[in-house]
Amino acid sequence: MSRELPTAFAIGEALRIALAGDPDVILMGEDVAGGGTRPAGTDEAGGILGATRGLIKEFGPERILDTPISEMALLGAAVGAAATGMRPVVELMFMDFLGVCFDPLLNQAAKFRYMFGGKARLPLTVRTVTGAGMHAAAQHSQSLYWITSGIPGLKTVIPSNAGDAKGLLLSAIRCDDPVIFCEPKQILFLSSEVPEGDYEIPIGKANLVRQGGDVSLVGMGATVNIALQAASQLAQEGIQADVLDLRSLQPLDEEAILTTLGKTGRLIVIDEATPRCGIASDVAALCVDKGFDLLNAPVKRVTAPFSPVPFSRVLEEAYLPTPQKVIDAVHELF
Amino acid sequence: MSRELPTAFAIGEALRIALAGDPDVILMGEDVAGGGTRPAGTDEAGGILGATRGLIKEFGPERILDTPISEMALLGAAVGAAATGMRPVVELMFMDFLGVCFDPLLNQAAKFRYMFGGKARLPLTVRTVTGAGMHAAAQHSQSLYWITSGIPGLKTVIPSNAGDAKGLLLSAIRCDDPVIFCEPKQILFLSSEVPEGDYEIPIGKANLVRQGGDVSLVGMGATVNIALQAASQLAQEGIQADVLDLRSLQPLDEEAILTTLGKTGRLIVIDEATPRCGIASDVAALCVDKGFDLLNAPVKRVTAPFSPVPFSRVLEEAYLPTPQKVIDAVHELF
Amino acid sequence: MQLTYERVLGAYRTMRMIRSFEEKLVELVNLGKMSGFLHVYLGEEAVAAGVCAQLGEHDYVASTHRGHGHAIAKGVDVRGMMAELFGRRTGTCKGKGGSMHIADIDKGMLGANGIVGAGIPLATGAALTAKLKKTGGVAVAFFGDGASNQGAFHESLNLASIWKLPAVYVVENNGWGEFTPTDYVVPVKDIAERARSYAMPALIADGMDFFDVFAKAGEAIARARSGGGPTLLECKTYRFAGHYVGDALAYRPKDEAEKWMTERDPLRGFAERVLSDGLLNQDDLQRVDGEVSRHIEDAVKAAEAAPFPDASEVTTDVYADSHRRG
Amino acid sequence: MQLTYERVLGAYRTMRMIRSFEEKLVELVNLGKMSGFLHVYLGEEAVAAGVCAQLGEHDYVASTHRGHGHAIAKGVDVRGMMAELFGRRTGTCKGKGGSMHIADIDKGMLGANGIVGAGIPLATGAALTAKLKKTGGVAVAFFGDGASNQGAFHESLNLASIWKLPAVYVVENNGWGEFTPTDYVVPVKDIAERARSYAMPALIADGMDFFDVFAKAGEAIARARSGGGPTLLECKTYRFAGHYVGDALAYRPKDEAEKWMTERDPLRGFAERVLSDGLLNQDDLQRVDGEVSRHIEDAVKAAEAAPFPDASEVTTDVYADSHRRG
Ligand SMILES: Cc1ncc(C[n+]2csc(CCOP(=O)(O)OP(=O)(O)O)c2C)c(N)n1
Ligand SMILES: Cc1ncc(C[n+]2csc(CCOP(=O)(O)OP(=O)(O)O)c2C)c(N)n1
Ligand SMILES: [Mg+2]
Ligand SMILES: [Mg+2]
Repeated sequence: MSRELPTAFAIGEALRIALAGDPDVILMGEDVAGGGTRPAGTDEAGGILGATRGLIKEFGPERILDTPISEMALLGAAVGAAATGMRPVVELMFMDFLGVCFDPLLNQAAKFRYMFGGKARLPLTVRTVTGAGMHAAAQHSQSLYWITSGIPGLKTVIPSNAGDAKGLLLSAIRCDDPVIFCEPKQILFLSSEVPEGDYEIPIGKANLVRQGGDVSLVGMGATVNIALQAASQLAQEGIQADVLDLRSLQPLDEEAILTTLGKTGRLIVIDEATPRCGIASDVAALCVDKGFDLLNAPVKRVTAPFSPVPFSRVLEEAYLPTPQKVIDAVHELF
Repeated sequence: MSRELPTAFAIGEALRIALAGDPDVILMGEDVAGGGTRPAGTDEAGGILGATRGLIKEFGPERILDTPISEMALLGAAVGAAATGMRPVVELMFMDFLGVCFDPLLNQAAKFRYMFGGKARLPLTVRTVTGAGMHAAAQHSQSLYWITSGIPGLKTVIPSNAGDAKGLLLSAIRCDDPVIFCEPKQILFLSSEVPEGDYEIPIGKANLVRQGGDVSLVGMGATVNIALQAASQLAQEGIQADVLDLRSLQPLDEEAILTTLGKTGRLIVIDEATPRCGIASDVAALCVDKGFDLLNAPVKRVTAPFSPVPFSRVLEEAYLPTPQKVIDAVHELF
Repeated sequence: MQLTYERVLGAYRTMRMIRSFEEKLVELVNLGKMSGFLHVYLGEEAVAAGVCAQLGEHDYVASTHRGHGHAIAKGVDVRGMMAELFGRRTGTCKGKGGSMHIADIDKGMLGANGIVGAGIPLATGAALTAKLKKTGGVAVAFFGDGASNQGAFHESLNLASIWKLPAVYVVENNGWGEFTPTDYVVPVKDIAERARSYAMPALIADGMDFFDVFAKAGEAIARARSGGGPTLLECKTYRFAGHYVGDALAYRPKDEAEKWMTERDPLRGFAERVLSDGLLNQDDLQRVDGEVSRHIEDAVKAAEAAPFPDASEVTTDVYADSHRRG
Repeated sequence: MQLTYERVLGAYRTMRMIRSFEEKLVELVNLGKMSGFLHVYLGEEAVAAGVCAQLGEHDYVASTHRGHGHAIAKGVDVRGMMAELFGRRTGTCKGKGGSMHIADIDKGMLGANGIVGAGIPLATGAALTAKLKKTGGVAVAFFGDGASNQGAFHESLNLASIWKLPAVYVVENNGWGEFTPTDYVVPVKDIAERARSYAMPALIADGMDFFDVFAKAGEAIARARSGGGPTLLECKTYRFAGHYVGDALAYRPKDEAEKWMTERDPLRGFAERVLSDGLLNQDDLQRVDGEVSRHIEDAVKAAEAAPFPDASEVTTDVYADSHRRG
């Protein structure tokens, strides 16, 4: 029996399953229990966007922990707890807040295992909201997953729909490495099919969500829908597109990228992040290295411009990738 | 009359010229005045690596400011000072420490001008030591310039020798935008020619340091010397290499990259940083987009592996790019 | 600073402007005419008004996500702010900033800020400028009780103390940080106590009372101006509305809010006081109310009529790309 | 905890081991046989020894850039440490970590740390584990006076206080942070005062006196273990050597250092005390000195003879890539 849920609910469901199945799993973050870790019954909040609503009632204040607005201590303590036997899931409200708690990820979580000669396990998950689309402006709209993806020792995943969010989050929590789980604003309140029960989607594997043979559209998070919309329109002109959902940004599924490139010879990456030093460049660089012989055309990147995220609706629309921008890029290749 | 100086001295010289020429220029950082901003005469330190030694005597404790080990306040205050009329030059001892002071760069300095509709000027320079080569291990050896290069609103430069360090630093300090000035460990104590007096090297322009016609080697910071060494060896086999020193990582001199690619059709980027989401990927992505028709071979990236920086000398040697690794990559292209 | 008739009237105008401006915002959001992340300052007007009444042209303030009140009190043009919130090209930030980034550096307003605590080091830097350039200026950081748990608070107050900077740190203790009551996250009774860690003097003001804020801020600012260094000023206040516009407030005891709103409304308290002291009369107040209300209506009309930025502006204003020769 | 003969002897062995280990390191660096960024703990031995003498298997410590002393006191194998500093595969971290990253989580040592202040939240997290898993364990963060100006200090102590975590925060106030005297950057006399900001109890110990550290640490650790929450323990101590091995120490008054070294050497003080109290005799001390010195010599020989890691190991140990089914 299929059912549709908004992504935020699917995330809540994954958290519930992970908490029920493993006593070491705990949740930490601002207002994740509803504010002040108060007794069951006053959990109306559940994080600023409501993803953890209700969990305090089920799992109690020892496992669902409200924290002060002290992200450095929050992340640092989560790293310390993970290294000593817990399996913490941290809510970092918006990924932009990385600015105040970068060290525990950059220099601690990412490096413990290596620096300590393999003698550390860091089962830490950081859930964090990314991206633009809610007129939240420059400090609440960034897609900074390129930063965490670029740091050896971290893994970074990003779902494109509710069902994937559930399965990827379960994998992230159960992974013995630190995983950054991105929650794109544009999909958080979109509904899609979510299987019942416990299932995992492997980290490191991309998903071919549409089959075509003429051009490859590679997306991640919210841009997968954009790619799919572009693909439908392109189909009407007779251009059939493969659409690849990366799902995992680090590790990157190089094989899947090269496979679709091998079919089509033409590839476009669509990324909501800014263009420099991003996932889009990595995909393009992979194509021109290992995929050189497969290429029939330039690799195009449809990304945000190299600017902060603007507030005004009209500017934000101009800022984000759209199906039309993808279609225009495709036309350049034929 | 030509003279050679170690890069650290050239940096000191640039600072002295900038301070003498503009009363708004101030220096801030840990021990930059020698510890505790004490009266002239006790300036034996001058930062952990000595680059600012002697400046306190000349410019006094109002302009050379020792700070507590509070990088968040240091960077944040520098941003506030820059926005209100000063031209601060901050020493962030090692770039790895970005972890504790990322917000003032990511969300403040980089975005003020844009968020405020063009009504802010942020003449801030952050000098910071980057890279491996001193057995300083995972938390004191990172090349994190890919992070600052990827953030719209910041500029990032990296010299490859002492003379460039002086000219680039003078440009950085006089630039009305926030500039990250990287000081690669491997060149800090190498000497090279440094012109006398006041001169600037423009931000955003690469420098073709060697002319060849068969292959393009693109480097930055310490990898320029590696590229040059590789080029000499390749010349003995009859392969002539262009060597392009990027100098500026953001803005990136796309024209210079495409020009050398146009000459050779074959390009290799050499970067000391880790391979994901880096400058090397951006250069490769540029080649396969705007340079597609110029390409005769895959674009190869010679970078550090996707690992933290190891301590042991033997591992650190294996970690870093070397002339031999560049030569091997070139051989793959012919 | 003397509280002349003009100043008292000005203080009332400021508070009324903040109140009316934000009541209008709430209305506009509810009508679906405005969007974005909006945090209103309703109930806290006396803090911004009381502190900023002590400041002049060459003084700076750094603000928070809840920044409209500070901006208005520091003299930022209300029409520009309204246009900004409508995302128009005529806005204070050309529509690029929105509520959380309203700034006007020429007016000494260093910006609202979307990052909790981030304004604290910025004001510290502005105070450094004032000290080094000997402008006689002072810099004020406004921030919340929640922000006092950020590392930036600790580092900045320490730095300001050892450098004796002309800074005032105003913590607006409104009892809540988002959905969390302050007493869960701050284990000391008064945040003012935290000043001791930096050998810094502290003051506590009744943040619902313009006159008390004005007096205490005056003391702190005078100390800063005369080279006596920074002060931590705690203003005890209350957030009348939700954390953001749209917040259903289910987590907060209704009676707590009602008590504050009926007993401690800063505008009502101010009016009672000035009337009974004979500082202003009923006509004065009504005249201001009328002016403010027309001003806001005009601002809305002008904003709604103003053009949106052109899509091409998305990539402008990223860099100055200018250069100063040494 | 009772100071039995065994424990007193153990304490002396720990301090002597730290002293001899690091004197050897300085020698090796001067001979050009060892490299890297090395910070020695000489002079501060009583702090690590006094605190760790109160800890057991299930307790954790998080350390600093100056971490050899904490590692040795927490029972990390000295041969492994020596091999690590030589960059050998047999090192504690297989040669990947070096001085600033010596760690042995199984021994409760969460790592030296190259980032000032970074160990403080880590210990806070280890204390959270102890509390949630009810292990009866305690977590100790060691850090310097300089680190007490980091935001991580402020945020962590506050968090530990509101959660009543079994944590002890040991600030090693050695009068200097790199080349800067503490009194320039810390405007309060005692860093212990900063505990008030978190409603946390504080203690001050003479960090040159093992017995005082042992007693005060015992009080703090007992409080933590019994559910009484965290304590800030300030140990007044002194860094005998430079900030790093190779530091010419030109910035520091010579007489200041000489005074501490001649009057307050923690090993000499300890010896005098145990001899005069009859806790140990001269033979005991000499036996330990001899054992330690042989142990260090053996460790150096073994390290020098040990293989370097293979170049291929540069890319191993980045990820666990393992998975736990719920
Ligand atoms: C670093 C950071 N963490 C979290 C948030 C989300 N957030 C915005 S306002 C707020 C509450 C702030 O509380 P307080 O400082 O007391 O100010 P108030 O809202 O009460 O005025 C939070 C948690 C943020 N914007 N920045
Ligand atoms: C975040 C950060 N800033 C600066 C440094 C450079 N640094 C290493 S140790 C040190 C001094 C630390 O002083 P203190 O905390 O008093 O410890 P001590 O060295 O005296 O033991 C500094 C500035 C660093 N490693 N990390
Ligand atoms: Mg508050
Ligand atoms: Mg110290």
